[in-house]
Amino acid sequence: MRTISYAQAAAEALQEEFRRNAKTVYLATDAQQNLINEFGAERARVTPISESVLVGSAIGLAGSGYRAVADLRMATFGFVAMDQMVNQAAKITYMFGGQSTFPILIRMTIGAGTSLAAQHSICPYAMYMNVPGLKIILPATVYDIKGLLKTALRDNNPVISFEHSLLGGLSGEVPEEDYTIPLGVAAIKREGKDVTMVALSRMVHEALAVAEELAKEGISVEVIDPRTLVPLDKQAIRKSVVKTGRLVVVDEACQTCSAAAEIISLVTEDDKTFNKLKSPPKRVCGRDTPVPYSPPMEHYVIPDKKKIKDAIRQLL
Amino acid sequence: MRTISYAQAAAEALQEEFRRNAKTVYLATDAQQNLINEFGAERARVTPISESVLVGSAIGLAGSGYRAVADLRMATFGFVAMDQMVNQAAKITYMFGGQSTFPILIRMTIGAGTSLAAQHSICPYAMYMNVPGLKIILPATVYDIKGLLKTALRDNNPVISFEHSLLGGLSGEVPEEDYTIPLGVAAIKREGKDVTMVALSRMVHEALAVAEELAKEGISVEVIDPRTLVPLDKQAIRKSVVKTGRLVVVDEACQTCSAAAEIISLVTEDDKTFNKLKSPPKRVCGRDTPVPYSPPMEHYVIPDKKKIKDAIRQLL
Amino acid sequence: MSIDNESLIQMYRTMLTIRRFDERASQDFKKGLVPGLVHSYNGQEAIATGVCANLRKDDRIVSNHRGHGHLIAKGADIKRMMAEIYGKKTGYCKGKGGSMHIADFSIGILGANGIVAAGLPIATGAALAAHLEGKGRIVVVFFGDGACQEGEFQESLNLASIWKLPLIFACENNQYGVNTPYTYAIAGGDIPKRAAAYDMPTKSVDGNDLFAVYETTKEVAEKVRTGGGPYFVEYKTYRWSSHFEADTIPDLRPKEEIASWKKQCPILRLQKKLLETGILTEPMINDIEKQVMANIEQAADYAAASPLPEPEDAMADVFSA
Amino acid sequence: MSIDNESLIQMYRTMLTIRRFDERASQDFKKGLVPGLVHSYNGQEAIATGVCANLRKDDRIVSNHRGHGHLIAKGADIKRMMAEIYGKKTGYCKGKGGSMHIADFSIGILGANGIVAAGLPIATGAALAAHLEGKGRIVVVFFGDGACQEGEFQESLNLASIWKLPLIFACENNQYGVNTPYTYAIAGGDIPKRAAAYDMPTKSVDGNDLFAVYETTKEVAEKVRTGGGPYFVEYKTYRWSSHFEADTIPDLRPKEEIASWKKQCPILRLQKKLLETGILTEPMINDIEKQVMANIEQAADYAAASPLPEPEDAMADVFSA
Ligand SMILES: Cc1ncc(C[n+]2csc(CCOP(=O)(O)OP(=O)(O)O)c2C)c(N)n1
Ligand SMILES: Cc1ncc(C[n+]2csc(CCOP(=O)(O)OP(=O)(O)O)c2C)c(N)n1
Ligand SMILES: [Mg+2]
Ligand SMILES: [Mg+2]
Repeated sequence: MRTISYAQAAAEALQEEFRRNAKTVYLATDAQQNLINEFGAERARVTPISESVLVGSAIGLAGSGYRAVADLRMATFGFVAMDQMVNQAAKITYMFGGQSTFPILIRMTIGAGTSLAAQHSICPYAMYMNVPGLKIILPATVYDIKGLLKTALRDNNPVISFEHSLLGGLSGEVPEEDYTIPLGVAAIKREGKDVTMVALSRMVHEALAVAEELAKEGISVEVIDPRTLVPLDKQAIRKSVVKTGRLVVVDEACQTCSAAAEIISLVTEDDKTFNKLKSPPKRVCGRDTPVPYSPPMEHYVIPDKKKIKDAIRQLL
Repeated sequence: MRTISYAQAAAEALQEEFRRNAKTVYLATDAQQNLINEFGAERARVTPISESVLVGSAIGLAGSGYRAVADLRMATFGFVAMDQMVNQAAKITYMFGGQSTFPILIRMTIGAGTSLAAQHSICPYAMYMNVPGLKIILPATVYDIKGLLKTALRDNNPVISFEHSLLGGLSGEVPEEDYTIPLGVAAIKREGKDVTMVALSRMVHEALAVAEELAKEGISVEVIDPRTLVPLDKQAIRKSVVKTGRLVVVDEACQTCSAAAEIISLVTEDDKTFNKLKSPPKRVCGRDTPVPYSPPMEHYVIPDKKKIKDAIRQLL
Repeated sequence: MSIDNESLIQMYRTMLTIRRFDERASQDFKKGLVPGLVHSYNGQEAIATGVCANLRKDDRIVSNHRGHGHLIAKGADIKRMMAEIYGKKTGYCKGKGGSMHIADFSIGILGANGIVAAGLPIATGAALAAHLEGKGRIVVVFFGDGACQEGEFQESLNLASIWKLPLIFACENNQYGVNTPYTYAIAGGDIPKRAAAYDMPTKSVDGNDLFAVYETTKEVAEKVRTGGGPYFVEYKTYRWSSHFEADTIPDLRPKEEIASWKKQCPILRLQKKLLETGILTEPMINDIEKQVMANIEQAADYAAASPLPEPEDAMADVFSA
Repeated sequence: MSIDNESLIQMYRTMLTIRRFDERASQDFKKGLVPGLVHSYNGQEAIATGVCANLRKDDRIVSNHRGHGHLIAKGADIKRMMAEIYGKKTGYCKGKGGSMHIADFSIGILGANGIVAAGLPIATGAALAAHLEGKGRIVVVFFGDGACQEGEFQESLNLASIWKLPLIFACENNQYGVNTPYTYAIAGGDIPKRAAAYDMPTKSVDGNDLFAVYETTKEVAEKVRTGGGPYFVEYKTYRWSSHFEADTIPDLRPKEEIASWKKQCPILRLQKKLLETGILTEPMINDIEKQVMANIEQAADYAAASPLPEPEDAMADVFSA
């Protein structure tokens, strides 16, 4: 095992997969120096600030036998390219009856927490989950980002990777050897028996910290990170809730129509799991406001340990 | 009372409000002949096929003391203007600290059912519900569309009206006199005691038909149409579920992260309502696929009476 | 004339096939045999035909909502096209796409598109692939005057230009987007001028003259194929039918204008030339007509006889394996 | 010279205020007093100043991410600006917007914008409002060379042009979008040519020469105000600082290039001219410097002394009443 950062793990995943497959192309508005150095400017391309043609080009490359990475940087910039993601990338395999594959990786950074205000802070994955045809990964750890990105880079479909801006510096271990992580397999990041806590992206770390603190009080929290939102590992979540009888979903995204709402629905609409519920499932989500600039307000709208703890206490 | 069509009711709402307020402007890619005739081509404007500047112009008009209607036609066309809706219209009131109001009505048609395939068939309201700052109306009847559009045209915020393409010809009654319908007030379209059925847009009519049929079998279904998704009348829904103990949500949109997921979460996370639940809440939603072209497949992915009935039977 | 007789006859046959195909699709739509919508290519046949006659099988095209002509000209199987339009399982997309989403990746048809201008970015990517491959392939993207109004138009022109991609922007200026004249919606009314502003060579030709279309495209395709970078060609034309074959949108274009353009029928113009030069004779024309009609008939029969998809087929193809 | 002395001195003062304001904001950012990001306008001061000097109070502007200069030149209160940048309750947006989202609707500042090119459509709508009102108002939208690469650029130019709206497209070509030179990203490298393709009159001037900026904009504003339709002006300039005041993105521009542009300092160039012509003297210059610094100091003190918002304030203003 080696200890590297989240950002480094992502870079390694790309490097390794670019080595494996010479027909892989990177498109971004800013130069990816490490890729340019190793693979040349033909394969690691700088585009104008034109996200729509950036994503569209990735689709055209993919439909022509290449594998393309479209790096949009912040998820808020993705909205200018939304048609290419929602009407094109997501639907093109289906509309054409599966004639061609479209291996595309779209990268976007998400999250609030550094006072960049509403137009540079968002966790929009639920919007994309409502669009069938897009796979979605949400890596929260160093190990996961490398493994999931590598899997995404071998998948034959459009995959969106939502990477939290605040995780870039996180450090963690990765194996020396090549590895991938299958999409659709949740990670039980901590076992527990009183409450199931499903946490997404950066919130996984908050959830683990809370679980640790509560353990001291004798409360045993199971922390599940779905890691990929499409496909979503319903079984793992339901199984845990069947065991604990209690569910809290922690998600930085705005609450309404969130991934958290989906997870609660998946749990409550399943007869077996529903019948095991000892208390109403809870969401600890971002508040339904645009993200404010000033730190006191910004912190207020994002879930934190205290809010998570309060929610768990309510359940017990 | 007069009997008119859904399309006519929408047209009347616009006409009446354009008469009330001379600073109201309509923007669309196709000519609105009735508005042009009465209010002139300066106020009822034809734009090029440029939806982004169409919506952006509505924002600029609104920030300059006008009230603007941006008619995007089909909701699938809205994705090319997504940034102007999600990063601009939704956030601009908040980001500027409430200095200015932005009275904008954005109209989009939704739904499948006429073999227009994936790029012309969608119910994307859940995506917009995940974006705080946008009010959302979803009129299902003639009375409602006129009253809700009139309210929207007096609201000082961006309001999106999602109008189902298949409802245009529906006929129904409207009062002779001026009326509006407040946003955030659900309509109990049929009272019942065994099951609460929350239905959205065109599904309200399917739900009512099913309720009628089941009544003959002695099953009493309460049908609730929230009518507006933001704000959403949680209280009315919870109250009904407290009464019936059972919930089915019927929504044509794709199931994952749908409005239906939100409604289920709102119900199950409320302690009082949760404790009254006699069976797991169910969703009857559009399947998680792009909308296929050929009728047998298209019908398969949209909820219909049979699927709704099956879901209700499962609960009892 | 640099075109050999056989090619000319072949192009005549293609144009006629396109015309008869869309006539049939429209009729069948009106009879209720075709669900959805049909956007007829009638009147624009010389463009698809003259352009695609200059393409290799492995060249790629990207089409739009008015795409039947492009697909036929690039060599698509009209049986599978008709079956798709009928919503049948044997169609190109197994009935999932319909008229606006036909594709045949095996012969370089990357698909029609229902979103105005959305094909331009995709074509730009396909052209990048062609550039990276370095096998002399080129890409053609077909789009209307209406598409020139969308932001993606400029983004694609700009990117293709800075990267010198082997891409022909084939603008079919049929003068209207639905009922809006391009003279209203395109500031200045000069579409090639826009391309020139993105540093791209341009041409503008009579899109109803097969010879002009063919010769111009030939010259352009050679330049693009040999590394000259992208090229923009405006093909001036007119659509004969209303926006689509349904009366939910009225046709507001002047009746006389429509009539005068019908006099510029690209097929009759070609026919006349070929008769004059003796390349075709009346009997040959009748033969071709019969063969084309027989093919269309066969395609429609195939479509009609084909099974509808099973409802559950809807669940397949959301993702590839 | 058609500008009266008082106006010139006022413009000098404005330019200096902009410079000192952004220097202070950058310093305070580095000290950790300012959260978020600061995009410095250093080096471009003549543009905002010379443009806005031609605007009426009720004219409107739309700004971008690099907006402090535009706002100051249009008359914004630097105390409330600084307070906003500090994230304080007394700021223009009550701390909700920060540096990239300052607005003052009472003096026609429709807001800065964090999304590249997104202000152009909004400005087009504001210009439509001005047109409908018919009170001779005009609108100016400020944007960079980078914004000319987005699709919304073309949509806005086209729409403003066909509707002949009273809108000045003020392109601050500082030659880079982050680290990408416009000569790479803009095919052909000629931005005004694009506007011309949208049938719009254009000018291109030295954006570091206050006189050129002022005189050109004066002429343009008069035409736009009197019904001449939109106008496109390219102001050529250079940004002195890196993209923003944080080292998460390295500055890859050639060091010599940066140095040579610093020699073109718009403030020193104006100062020299004003000294030569005797409009300003050394003592006057020192006085202005002192006054400006005192104002900046006051603004920073005001910001520092102001209360932070309450956490729950976050819940207000999602919707207007
Ligand atoms: C983004 C988007 N906006 C609007 C539409 C509706 N629409 C379909 S075709 C069309 C007109 C297109 O005109 P043009 O590009 O000139 O093609 P033509 O129909 O004339 O062949 C419009 C507005 C759409 N499909 N996509
Ligand atoms: C749609 C979008 N894409 C990317 C960004 C990130 N970004 C912010 S400023 C900028 C460069 C803009 O360049 P230019 O318009 O020339 O303005 P300058 O910074 O040079 O003043 C970029 C890429 C963004 N904010 N919005
Ligand atoms: Mg057209
Ligand atoms: Mg720049």
